[in-house]
Amino acid sequence: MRYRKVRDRIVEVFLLAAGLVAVFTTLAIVAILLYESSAFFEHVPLKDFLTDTMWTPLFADAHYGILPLVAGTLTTTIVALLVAVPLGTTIAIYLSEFAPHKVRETVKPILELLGAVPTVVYGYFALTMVTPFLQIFMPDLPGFNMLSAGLVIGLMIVPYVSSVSEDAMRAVPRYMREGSYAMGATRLQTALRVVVPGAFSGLAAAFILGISRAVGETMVVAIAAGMQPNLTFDPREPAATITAYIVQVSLGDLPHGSIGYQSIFAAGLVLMLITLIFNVIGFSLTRRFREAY
Amino acid sequence: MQNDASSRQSGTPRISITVDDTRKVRTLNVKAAVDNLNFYYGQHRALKNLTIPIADKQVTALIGPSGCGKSTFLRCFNRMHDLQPDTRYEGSITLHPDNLNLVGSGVDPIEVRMRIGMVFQKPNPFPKSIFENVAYGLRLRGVRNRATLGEEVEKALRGAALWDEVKDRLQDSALALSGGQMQRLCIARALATTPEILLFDEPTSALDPIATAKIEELISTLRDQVTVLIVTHNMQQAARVSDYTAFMYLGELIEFDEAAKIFTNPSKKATEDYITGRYG
Amino acid sequence: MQNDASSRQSGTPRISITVDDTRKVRTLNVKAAVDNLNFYYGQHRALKNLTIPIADKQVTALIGPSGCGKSTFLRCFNRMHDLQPDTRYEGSITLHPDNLNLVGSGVDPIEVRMRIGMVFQKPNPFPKSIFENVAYGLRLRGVRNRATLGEEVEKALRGAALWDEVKDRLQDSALALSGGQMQRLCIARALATTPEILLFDEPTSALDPIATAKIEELISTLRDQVTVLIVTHNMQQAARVSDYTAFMYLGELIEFDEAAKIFTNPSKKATEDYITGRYG
Amino acid sequence: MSANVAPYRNFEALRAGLIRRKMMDKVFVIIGLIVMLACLAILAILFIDLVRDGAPRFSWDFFTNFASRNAARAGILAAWVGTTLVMTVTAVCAVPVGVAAAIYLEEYAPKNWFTAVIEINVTNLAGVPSIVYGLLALGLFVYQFDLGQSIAAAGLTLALLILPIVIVATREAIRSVPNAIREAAYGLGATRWEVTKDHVLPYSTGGVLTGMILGLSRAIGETAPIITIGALSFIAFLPESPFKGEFPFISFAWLNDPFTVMPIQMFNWVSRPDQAFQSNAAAAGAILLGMTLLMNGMAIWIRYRFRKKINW
Amino acid sequence: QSVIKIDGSSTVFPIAEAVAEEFQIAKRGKVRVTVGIAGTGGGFKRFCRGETDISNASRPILKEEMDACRAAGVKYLEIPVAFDALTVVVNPANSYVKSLTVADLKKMWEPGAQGRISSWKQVRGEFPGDRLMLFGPGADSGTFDYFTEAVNGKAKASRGDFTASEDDNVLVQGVENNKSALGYFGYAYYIAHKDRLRAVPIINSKGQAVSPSIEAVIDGSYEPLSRPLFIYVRDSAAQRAEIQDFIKFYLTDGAALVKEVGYVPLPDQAYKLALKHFTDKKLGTVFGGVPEVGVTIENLLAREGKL
Ligand SMILES: Nc1ncnc2c1ncn2[C@@H]1O[C@H](COP(=O)(O)OP(=O)(O)OP(=O)(O)O)[C@@H](O)[C@H]1O
Ligand SMILES: Nc1ncnc2c1ncn2[C@@H]1O[C@H](COP(=O)(O)OP(=O)(O)OP(=O)(O)O)[C@@H](O)[C@H]1O
Ligand SMILES: [Mg+2]
Ligand SMILES: [Mg+2]
Ligand SMILES: O=P([O-])([O-])[O-]
Repeated sequence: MRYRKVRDRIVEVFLLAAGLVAVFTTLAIVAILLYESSAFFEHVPLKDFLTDTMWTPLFADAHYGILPLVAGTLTTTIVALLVAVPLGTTIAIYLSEFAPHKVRETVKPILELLGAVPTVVYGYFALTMVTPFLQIFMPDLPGFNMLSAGLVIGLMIVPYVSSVSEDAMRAVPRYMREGSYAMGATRLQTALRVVVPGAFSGLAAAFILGISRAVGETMVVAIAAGMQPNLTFDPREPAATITAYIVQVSLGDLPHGSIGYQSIFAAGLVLMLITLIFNVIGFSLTRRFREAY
Repeated sequence: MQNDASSRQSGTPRISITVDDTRKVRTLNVKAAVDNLNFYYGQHRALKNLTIPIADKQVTALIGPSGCGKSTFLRCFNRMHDLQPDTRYEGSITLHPDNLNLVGSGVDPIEVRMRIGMVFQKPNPFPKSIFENVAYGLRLRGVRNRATLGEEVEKALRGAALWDEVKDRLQDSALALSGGQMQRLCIARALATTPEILLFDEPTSALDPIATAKIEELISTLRDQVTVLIVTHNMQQAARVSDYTAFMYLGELIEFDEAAKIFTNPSKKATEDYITGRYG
Repeated sequence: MQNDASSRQSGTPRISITVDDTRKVRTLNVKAAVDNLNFYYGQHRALKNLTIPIADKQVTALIGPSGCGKSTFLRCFNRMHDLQPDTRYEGSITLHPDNLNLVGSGVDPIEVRMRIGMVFQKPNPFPKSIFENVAYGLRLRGVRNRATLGEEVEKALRGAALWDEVKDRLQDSALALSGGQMQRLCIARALATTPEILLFDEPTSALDPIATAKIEELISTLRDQVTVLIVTHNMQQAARVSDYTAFMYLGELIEFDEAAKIFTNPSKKATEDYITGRYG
Repeated sequence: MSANVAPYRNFEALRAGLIRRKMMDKVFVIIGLIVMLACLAILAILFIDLVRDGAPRFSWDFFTNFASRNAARAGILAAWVGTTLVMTVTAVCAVPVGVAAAIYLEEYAPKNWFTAVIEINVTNLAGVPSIVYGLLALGLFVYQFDLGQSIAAAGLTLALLILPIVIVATREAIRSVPNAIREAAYGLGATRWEVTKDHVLPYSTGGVLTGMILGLSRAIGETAPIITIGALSFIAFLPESPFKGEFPFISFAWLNDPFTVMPIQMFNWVSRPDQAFQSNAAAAGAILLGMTLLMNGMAIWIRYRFRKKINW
Repeated sequence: QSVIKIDGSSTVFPIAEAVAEEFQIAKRGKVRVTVGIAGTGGGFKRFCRGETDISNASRPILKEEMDACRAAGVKYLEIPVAFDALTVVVNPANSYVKSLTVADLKKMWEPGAQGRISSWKQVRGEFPGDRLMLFGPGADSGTFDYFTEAVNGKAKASRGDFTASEDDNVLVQGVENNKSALGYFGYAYYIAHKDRLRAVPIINSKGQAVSPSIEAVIDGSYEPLSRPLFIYVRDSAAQRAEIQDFIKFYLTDGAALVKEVGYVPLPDQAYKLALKHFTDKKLGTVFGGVPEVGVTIENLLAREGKL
C-alpha cells in the first residue's frame, strides 16, 4: 500500500518534469532570442530598427530597418490566407455537413497530406510551376514574387484550416443541427446559420493556426519569393520575409558573434512577437466566443 | 380498430375505435394515419408494422420501455431519419386533409419538416438571441419584413406562455434562459411556423418539477391549435396530458386506446405490467 | 430516527427507527452511519446535512428526481469525488465495525475504495479478457499466483451469476458480452475483492427488462454477503429490491424508512407526490 | 388552405422558395466538391510531376550511391541513412517526453495557474515557426552545448519541434478513453499511476503511435531548422556504425557525426548548375514525399485498426 | 576514422566536391571528406576558428581574416586551384544590351543606386525604360566581394535591394524568368545554363568588348572579372597524412576535374609549383590581404614564383 503510494508520487514528479520541458523550451527560445538580439540592439538603435525602410545588414552600407521584412511577411501571409480561409472553410463545411461519412473519412486524411508535403518541394512547385502559370495571365510578373509563394503557402495550410474547422463544426452538438433541420432548413441553411456561428471559436482557432503557419513558413518564400528586402505590399513584387532572411543568412556560415549572426536573432524575435500577437488575438477570440452548449 | 372507408379520400377521415371492453365505439377525426409502418436502421428493423391513427387537435402519447422505438417512430413524422444514411421507411403515414404520404419516397423531407414541428428532449435553442431563435423558421421561409417578424415572434412566444418572461430581453442570448424557459422557447420556435402536427420527444425529462408542470399545462392548451404527438417515459405524465395513448414494445404497437382506458384498464397483460412498473 | 448511544463505539452499532405511523420501532444493525454530511462542488452545496444509517447486509435504495444528489451521495462512500478538483466533504460517514470515517481528511481514498466496491450506471468493463477484468482488483492487491487468481475469479463470477455463461470463454474480450452480462461482469469484478459495501448507481437503466430482472435477482441474493446501497430512478425497482429506502430532494433527505413503509404509506407529502409520479 | 394566408404560411408559395433553397444546396455541394477535388488534384500533380521528372533516376543504385558531381552516379545513401538516424534521435527524445507530459496534463495536473502555464506553453509551442527552433538550436545546441552540426543537434532540434504534436495527439488519445473506465479502476482501489499504466496508456496506444508518426512525418521534411544549424554540405560517407564487433557492441559515436538528410540533399541538388541534377532532385523529392505519404498512411491505418479493436 | 573538413566558397564547391568524391573513391572510403558551402567569407570565419581543415575561396584571404587567423593561431598555406570568369548575364530576350562597361555596372550596383536606379534607361539613355531587376550572390560570398571590389571599388559596397542568394541556381532562375533581369555569378553556372542565358561582353581596360570564355581567361583579355580560385589549408592539419594525400591528389588529378566542372585549369607548371610550395610548407599569402582585381594567370604565376 505504502509502496504503491510512494511510487505514484515518484512517477508524478517524473511526469511533471516532462511537462516542464515545454516550459523550458519556451524560456530557452525567449532567452536565446533576447540575449542575442540585445547584443544586436547595442549596435543598432531600436528607432532605426523600427523606422528605417532598408534592410541591408550584411553590406558595407548597412541599414537595419525591419520594415521591409515585416511587409514581406505580412503580404505573403495575407495572400496565403486569402487562399486558405475560403478554400479551407468551404471544404470544412462540405466535409462536415454534406459529405457522406465514407467520403469524409477518406478525404480528410488525404487532404491532410497537403500539409505534410515537405516545404522544399512546395518551394520548387511555386517557382517552377505556379509562377510560369501565373505569367500566362500576368506577363509582367517577375520570376520571383510573393504572389506565387503566398498562393502555395495558402494551399499548404488549407488542410490545417479545414481540419480544425471541421472538428469545430462537428463538435456542434447534433441536437443543435436537428433543431434547425426540424424547422425545415436545408443543409446549407443549417450549416451557415447554425453550425458556423456555433463553431465560431473553433473557426477562429483554425484561422489563427493558419496564420501562424503562414507567418512562419520559410522554404517556400526563400525559394520562390525572391529574398529581396523590399518595402512593398504589392504581392506581385519580389520580397524577403523574416524567415527567408534567416535561412538566407544561415545558408552562408554564421560567424558566431558577428552582427549578421545577431541580426537573425533580432529578426527571429520579431517573428516570435508577430506569432505571439496573433495567438493572443486568437486566444481572446476563442475565449470570448467560447460556446457553452 | 377499423378504418373508415373515407380514410382513403381527401378531407379529414373519421375512424372508429373500440374504447373499452363493453365494445362501446367512439369515432375520432384523423390528422395522420399510420399504416403498416416499418422502419429500418440498416438491417435492424426498429419499427414493425405499426398502424395507428393520430387524432386531429388531440394529444397522443407514446409510452413504452427504453429502446422500444418511441423516438424512432416520432422521428418518422418529420423525416428526421433522412439525415442519417442507410435508413429506410416502409408503409405510409398519410397526412390529412391533403392525403400526403409523409414517408413517401417522392415527398420532400424539407417540405414535411416545414409542416410538422418538433421539440426535443434536451432544450436546444440556437446560440442566438431569443428573438432570432423564434424568427428562425420564418427567416428560413424568406420572411425579411421586421414588422411581420416581430408580430409572429410575439404571437409564438405568447402561445408558448413565455412572452411575459422575456418580452424585455428579446435580444439577449437564448442560452441565458433557464432550462424550462429554453424548452418553452423551443416550443415557441416550432409554433412560429404554425405546424400542423407538433412532435415532443420526452420534452420534460431534463426539467425540474415546476418547469415540467408548466410545459404539461402548455401542451394541454396547445390542443386547440395543433395535433400533438408526445413521447414520455413518465406514465403519470402520459395519463395527465394525453387523450390517446399508444403502448409500444420492441418496435411493435401493443395497445392503442383512449388514455383513460389504457391507464385504468389496459386490455393487454404487457401494458399492465409496464404501467405498474414490472419493467422499464 | 435517533442514534443509539452505542453508535459512537466500535462494533456494529444498532439504531432504532420508527417504521410507521403507529410509532412501532424497529432496530437495525448499522454498517455505515452518515452523519450530517454536506458535500460541495466548488461553491455549490449538492448535499445538505444528510444523516442516514446504512443497514448491515441489507439493501438500501436511494430515490429522488433527477439532479437531487443521489449519485453525489453514493460517490461519497468510495471517495470518487476526490478525483475531481475543488470538491469538499463536511460531516462524516462512519464505517463500522472499525469506526473509520470514510470522508475524513486523513483517510486515504485508495484504502476506502479497496474496501467499498462500486457498479456504475453504464456497464464499464475494461477492454481486456473476461478473466483479467475480474482479476484486476486482486492483481492491484498484489496477487500473482495463477491458481489463487483462478479460484477467486471463479468464485466472483459465480457470485455474480455469470459463471455458467462465460466459463468456456474466460479469455475472450469482455466487450463481446451483452449489456446485461457486462453489468454482471462489473458486479463480479467488484465482488472479487470482497468489498464491505457495494454501491450501485442505476445499474439497470441501460439494460433490457430480462437483463434487469436478472440483476435485480442478483442484488437480492447479494444481501447475504454484503451491504448494498443502490440508486434507482425506477420506484418499482426500489420497492422490489430494497429493505430500506431514502427519498432525497434537492440535496436533502426528505424521508428514510423501511421500503415497505415508504412505498405504501409515506409520511411526507413530497414523497407521496414523487412516488405517484407527480414529478420526476 | 385558404388563399389569403401570409405567403410564408402558404405551401404553394413556399414550394417555389424551397426549390430555390434546395438549388443553393446543390450549388454548394458542387462548389465544395470542386474545391476539394482541386486541392487533391494539385497534390496529385505535385507527386506525378516529381515522379515523372525523377523517373530516370529510380534504381537500386540511387539508394546505394553517395552524392556525386555526376548526376547519373549520384545517389541518396548518405541522405536516407542520415534521415533515419536523425529521426531515431528525434523519436527517442520526443516520444517519451511528449507522452509523459501529456499524461501529466491529462491525468495528474491539478487545476491551477501552474498547469495553465504548461498548457499555454504547449499550445504556443505548436505555433512557433520552425525556423525559430532552428535559431534556438543554433544558439543552444550548436554553440552552448557545443554539439556542432551533428546528428545529435539536428535530432534534438526536431524533437523539440515535434514535441507539441506528440503531446497534443497523446492528450487527445488519452481523453478518448472514457471516464467510466478510469472510474472503474479507481473504484477498485487503483492508484493514479496504476490507472494510467494498466488502462489509459494501453488503450490509447493507437493515438500515441499516430501522433508519433505524424510528428515524424512533419520532422522528416523540415529543412529550415537544419539549414539554420548549418548542416548543408557534401557528404559522401556514412556516420559511424552504431553496432560494433567488440564489447559493448553498441556505439554512440554516430551522434557526433556530420550528416545530411533527404530534404537538404534535395535542396542541394536543386541548386546545382548542371540541369541533370534536377532529375535527382525530383527523384529525391518523390522519395521524400513517398516516405511522408507512407508514414501518414501508416498513421491512418493504425488509427483505424485501434479504433476497430477498442470500440467504446 | 579521419574526417577532412572543407568549407567555403560556393564557386569553388564544384571543384572541391569533384576532388573529394574522386579522392574518397581512390581511398576506398578510408578517408571521409565533407564539403560545405558557406561562401568564401563564411568559410574563412570557420577556418580561422580552427573548425575546418581546408577553406575554399573565390578571392584571396583579406586583412581582417588574416588577423582573425593570427589571433586564433591558425597558420595556413595558400594554393591556387583554378581560374574563374565572373559572368554577367541577361535574359536572352534582352536584345539591347550588347556590352557593358564597368561604369555601367557600377551605376547599377553601387550603394547609392538603392531605390533610385530602377530602370535600364537610367543606366544608359539609349536603353529602353524596362524595369531593372538585379540578381547576385549573398554578402557572405567571395563572388560578391570580388564583384563589388571590381565594380564599385570597395568590397561589400553594394545596393541591398536585389535578390541575393547563396544559391546560384536561384540567380539563374531569376534571370531566366525575367526579361529585364541582370545577374552575375561564376562561369560554371553560366555554362550549365548557357542556352537559357546570355553572357554580356564586358569592355576591358583596352576598350575591347570580351565575352567570358576559357580562352579569354587564359589570354588575360577578360578583365577585370577573371579571378583565381584558391584553397587554404590549415598548417596544423597539413601535418596529417590524409590531408597531404588529399592535396597531392588535388594538384595532380585536379586539373582534369576543374575542366570537367566548367572552370579554367591553371597551367601544369602552376600545379607543380603549388605542390612544391605545399611540401616545402610555404606559409602565408602572396596577396597582401587587400582586395585586388584583374589578376591574370601570368601575373599569378609570377607571384607564386617569388614565394
Ligand atoms: N441511429 C440509430 N442507428 C441504429 N439503431 C438505432 C439508432 N437509434 C436507435 N436505434 C435502435 O432502435 C431501437 C429504438 O430506439 P429508440 O431511440 O427509438 O427508442 P426509445 O423508445 O426512444 O428509447 P428511449 O426511451 O431510451 O429514448 C433501439 O434498439 C435502438 O438501439
Ligand atoms: N461534477 C459536478 N460538478 C458540479 N456540479 C455537479 C457535478 N455533478 C453533479 N452536479 C450537480 O449536483 C447536483 C446533484 O447531481 P447528481 O448527479 O448527484 O444527481 P442525481 O440525483 O444522481 O441525478 P440523476 O438521477 O440525473 O443521475 C445536480 O444539481 C448537479 O447539477
Ligand atoms: Mg427516445
Ligand atoms: Mg445520477
Ligand atoms: O561562394 P562564393 O564563391 O561566391 O564565395
